[in-house]
Amino acid sequence: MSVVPVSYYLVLSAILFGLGVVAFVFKRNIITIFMSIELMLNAVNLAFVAFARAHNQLDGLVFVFFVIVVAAAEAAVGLAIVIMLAQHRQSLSVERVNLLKF
Amino acid sequence: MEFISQHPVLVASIIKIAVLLFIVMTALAYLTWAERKIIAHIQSRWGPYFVGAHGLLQPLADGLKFLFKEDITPPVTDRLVYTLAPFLALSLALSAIALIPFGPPSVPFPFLHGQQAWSITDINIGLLLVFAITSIGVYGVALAGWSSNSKYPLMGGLRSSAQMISYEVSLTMSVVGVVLLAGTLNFNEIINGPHGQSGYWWHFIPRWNVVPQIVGFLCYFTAAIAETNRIPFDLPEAETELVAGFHTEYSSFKFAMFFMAEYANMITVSCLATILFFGGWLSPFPDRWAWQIYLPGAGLVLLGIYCAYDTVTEMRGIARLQLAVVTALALGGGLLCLIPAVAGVIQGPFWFTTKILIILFFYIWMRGTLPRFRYDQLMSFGWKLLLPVSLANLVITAFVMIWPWLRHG
Amino acid sequence: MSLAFILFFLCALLAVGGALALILSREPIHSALALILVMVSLAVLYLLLGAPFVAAVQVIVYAGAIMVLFVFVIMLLNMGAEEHTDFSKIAKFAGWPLALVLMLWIGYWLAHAQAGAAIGTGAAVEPASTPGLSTQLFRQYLFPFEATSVLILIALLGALVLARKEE
Amino acid sequence: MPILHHLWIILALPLAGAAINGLFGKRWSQPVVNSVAVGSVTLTLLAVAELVREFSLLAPEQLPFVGNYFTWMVAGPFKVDFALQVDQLTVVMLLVVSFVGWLIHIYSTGYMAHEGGYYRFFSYLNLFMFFMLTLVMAANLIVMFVGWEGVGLCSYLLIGFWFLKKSAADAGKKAFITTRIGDFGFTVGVLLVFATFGSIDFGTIFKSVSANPVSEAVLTTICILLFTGAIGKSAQIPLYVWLPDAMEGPTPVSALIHAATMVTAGVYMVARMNPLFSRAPIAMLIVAIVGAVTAFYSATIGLVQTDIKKVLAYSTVSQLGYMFLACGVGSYAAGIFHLMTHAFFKGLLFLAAGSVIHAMGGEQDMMKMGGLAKKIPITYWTMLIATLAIAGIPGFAGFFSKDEILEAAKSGPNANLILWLLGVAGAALTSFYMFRLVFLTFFGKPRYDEHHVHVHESPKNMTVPLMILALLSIFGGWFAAPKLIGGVDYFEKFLSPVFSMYAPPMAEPAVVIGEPQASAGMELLKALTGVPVIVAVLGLLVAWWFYIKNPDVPKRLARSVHGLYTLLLNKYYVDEIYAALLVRPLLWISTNVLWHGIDEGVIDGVVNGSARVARASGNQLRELQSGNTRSYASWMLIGALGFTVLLIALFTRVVH
Repeated sequence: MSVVPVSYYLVLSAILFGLGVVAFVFKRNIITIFMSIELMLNAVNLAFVAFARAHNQLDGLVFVFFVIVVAAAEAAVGLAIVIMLAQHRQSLSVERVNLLKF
Repeated sequence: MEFISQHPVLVASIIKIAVLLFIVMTALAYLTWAERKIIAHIQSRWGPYFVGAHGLLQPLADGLKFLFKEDITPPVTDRLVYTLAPFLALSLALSAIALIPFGPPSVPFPFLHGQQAWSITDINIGLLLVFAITSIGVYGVALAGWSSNSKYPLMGGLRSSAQMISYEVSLTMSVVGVVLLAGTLNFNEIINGPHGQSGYWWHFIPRWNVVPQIVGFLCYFTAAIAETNRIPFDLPEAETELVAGFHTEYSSFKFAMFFMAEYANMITVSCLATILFFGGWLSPFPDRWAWQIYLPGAGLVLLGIYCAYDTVTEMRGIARLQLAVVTALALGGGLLCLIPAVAGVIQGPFWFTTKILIILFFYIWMRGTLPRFRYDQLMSFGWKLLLPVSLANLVITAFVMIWPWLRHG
Repeated sequence: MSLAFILFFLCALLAVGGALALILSREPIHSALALILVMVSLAVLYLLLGAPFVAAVQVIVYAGAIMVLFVFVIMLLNMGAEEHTDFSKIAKFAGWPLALVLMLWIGYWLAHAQAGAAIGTGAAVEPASTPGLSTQLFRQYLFPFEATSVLILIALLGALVLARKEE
Repeated sequence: MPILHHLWIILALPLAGAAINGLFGKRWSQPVVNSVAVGSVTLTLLAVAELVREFSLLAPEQLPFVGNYFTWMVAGPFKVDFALQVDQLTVVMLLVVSFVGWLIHIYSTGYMAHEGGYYRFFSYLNLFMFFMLTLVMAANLIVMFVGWEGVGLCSYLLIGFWFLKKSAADAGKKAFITTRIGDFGFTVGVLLVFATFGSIDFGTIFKSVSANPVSEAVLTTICILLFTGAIGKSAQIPLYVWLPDAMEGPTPVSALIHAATMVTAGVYMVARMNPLFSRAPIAMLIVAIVGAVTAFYSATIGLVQTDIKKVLAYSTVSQLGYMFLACGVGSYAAGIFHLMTHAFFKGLLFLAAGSVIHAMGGEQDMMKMGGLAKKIPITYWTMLIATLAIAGIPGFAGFFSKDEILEAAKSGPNANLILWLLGVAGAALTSFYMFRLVFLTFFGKPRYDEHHVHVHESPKNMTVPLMILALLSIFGGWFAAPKLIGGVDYFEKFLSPVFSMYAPPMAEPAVVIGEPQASAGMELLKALTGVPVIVAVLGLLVAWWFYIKNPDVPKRLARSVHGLYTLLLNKYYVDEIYAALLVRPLLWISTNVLWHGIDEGVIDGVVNGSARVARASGNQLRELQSGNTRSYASWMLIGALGFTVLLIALFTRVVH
């Protein structure tokens, strides 16, 4: 059975990444924004795996692990921050969190 | 026809899935029956009795009842998620079972060469995949709790998701010890591989992983109970505090799905326990005891004889007829299994099922015996006792394994 | 049209659909579900790419742990649907086109780079062996591995400090 | 444990003492501080003794014994090892430094007993020991330079020990800066050495210089530069001005650093670099001239000083001049010999002076003393011995060494009668002003108010060192005694390997003078041999005549030659000249140009300007800070886009 060319995967990962960016720009809910970051990371992972397959090397896969770990750390801290935020101002909209301005 | 010959994997898998699904569903149904019976006897009651002989038709009745009840969906719920949740729960619970090998891979699939009879797939990271699936299982509960949009379910959902995440960690950790011993993630190899569990110590103690990994097993079993939200860790549906926990709002068949999912999970973890710690489909007896291949048949025949006796002495009317059918089935099956060829094929699944049944019995026994934890106790137990112990077990195992290498290079 | 292609396109469709759903749904939990969908389909794609271990890890860690955390937090806060404010003009007007440009750009170039380095049509996809992977991870990448472990530890502490109640 | 293979211990001990006292001494009582400081130095002394024992067992071909500990720095070909070496010269210096240092430590425990910052003082003192020992044991110029600068630092710290007193602080600064001038020359010299020989390691340098001759011009330059350093460190003309002021420091410091050890570092260095100097006759001549002139010149200043320590200071300068004279005329051994004896008697003189000051309750002006002989006999006798020694009265240490120097100047390898004359004159003056000091201090009527000042003999821990040093001032020179009766000079013999190993091949006398004149010259010279002794005695007598017999002569004399008197009294106005020529212009430049011009104008201007720019731009840019995360996200997106474009642009160039 024939194999899907790697470029397909790469294009897919690009599309996902772009969608992640879109989400990152357009979502107002902090948690969703986090999710969009995760989406981007996933897209990158896909690219990693695809390249690993393409070059028949395992390094790509190893990097996927690292990305996942980083994502986990980011999620842990980020969500803790989100909780603090929600406790202090009863909203999750990033546009309502704009103290940090001129 | 030629499509079949083209895609043997596909066809064989589909057939096996269908069969397995049927069997598991039935098993689930009768597991509920067994539970009610056993609990009843523990509490010196009769349990289900009137629907069919010994209440044997009770599960069927329940199923029908669930089907025909009105399916209430509270207006304030999040429709999509509300409907999605039970499907998620059940489908995941069932699909985990699909990875379990019920018998030795050596047994071929009839008239489709190159296919195994007793396992749907034989992938080399089966264990990991099972964990993957069970880890998603949380969503069923959590989403159900959230989407019901009412406080008890939310509480239950929160609790159970927290509990599941917490105990999943120690569940995985407790198993890693076995993986270290086996050096693989493939079920069949864990059972029967080069570092598998075949063979005996002193020619009579089977080389099961329980012996070296007893701590791991205890951790695993405890975590598994918590993972399946069973007593004594069944806080998500603690009636006294949360009505029925995450599935308070559910009714009719959606509720049934949760119910089945829970039992399916029980079966899954029991299967895992069997494979990882009790030598899976291996027989506990030394191979030199040739007669052991007749045990399944003999067992069934004995069951049949008992049923026959019961039929003539106890039963009246329709029930006698039903039990007679059971008797006929048991005797017939038993005699069939006494044919050596069949017996040889049937060995693996027989032992596997037996072990699973024993473990399940323990489950139910516990439910009949133990009280329920308090929530904070649960959490602190999981994080402060179970996890460290399983980690320690893991570390010790690792050290023991590399000890020779440490000693001389 | 072989099974592999069917599977690929199916999963790709699911992934993209999930991503879109993530963007379009206003209910955070729906977004979360959509993201889970994306992740699972990506996991299948990993299997297809002959990286079963990564697939499993993807499901276990991402879908099974991180996203559970998200769902958990969403449930915990239960803040309801997000409100549609448009304070940021630039995001409103410049966002879509830029994102699209970026998407196309990267996609084009990744594919192009593939064309440049002619690879990716190796015959049978033999799965990457788990032992090989672990050897790579614990030999060649030992230090990064340790570094990440420290990172995760620090993140853990940070989360604890942040989320604990002021007494 | 063969200490020969652990030379670093000798350095580690005083350093440890310094560290301990410096870090913890503040809270400790004086006895503890004493035990640490004196203990460490005592151990050092013992270590040195052991070292000498082992050294005596070494075979000649093993010398100099080099211990290489670690590579300190490497920059291309420039490689510096932390290496220490031991040869005869080092041994002598080690003995002198450690022994005199030890005595002075003990002395200080008495002298400083009533001072504040006790622990600080001893920490500095130990530190000084460390650096001095580093200096003398160094096996290459850089390590030597470390010791060199280190002792400079300690001298600065100790001169300014009473840093609350402005004069002390200024004196410290003066010493530091003045020596810096010399050190600059020294540094350049070191660099030139490296440029020339490709190494700063003594052994390598000497071998290569003796193996393949270098152009004399280069050698001369090197030597002169190095000698500049010596001038600064050993207070020779024209950089001697710091030493008299350095007397602001506590007297033990003056004794140890500014008489016995540090100031002799220059002499040691010249002697150490003898293979280079010996090949640079012009440099040698300069050294000799500077030495001789300094010897005479500062002796003249010493004539009229009334501050007891100032007198000693100028005599120190002059004695150092003698040592350089010795080196200059190629008799390094004599120089080192005088260095050693000088360390004894000058150290003793200072300590005794300290004891006098102590007795007088801090009074330093000799005009306010007198008649102390009875009251403080030990101090008196020891000081008298030291004076006899420095005056070169036969039988005392100073006699032998100074005599050798003058002998060498008169009839050495490159003798020079003018220098010899200067030396002799200096000797006469020396004996005069030293006895003047003694007479003014210990004889005649008390010129101080008996009711306020109750003179008292110093405690044991001060007098015992005095006595020990007194003995050394007598017998310390007797190594050379046999020479007088045609025997060998053991000291010279001991040191000879150092100075002969790489010595240039002896050129036969440049001009062979006709026999008769030669013989006549020889006769004359022989006749002149006794002259130093005579003039010394003369000086003694004149002093006696002036200050005992009829004390009003000096005043009349001063009045009659008033101009000269004031000139001498004001030290030839050298300080004022320096101030006018160097200090004020420098001050003006640094104030108006560097400070107001460059610092305030340029640098502050740049800083403030950048700050202003930042603020202005910030005022404009902060509009971007909408505080809206999505806007930031969009900006990030734009940036990312830009970067991808950039990256891919580069990347494709790589691929295709």
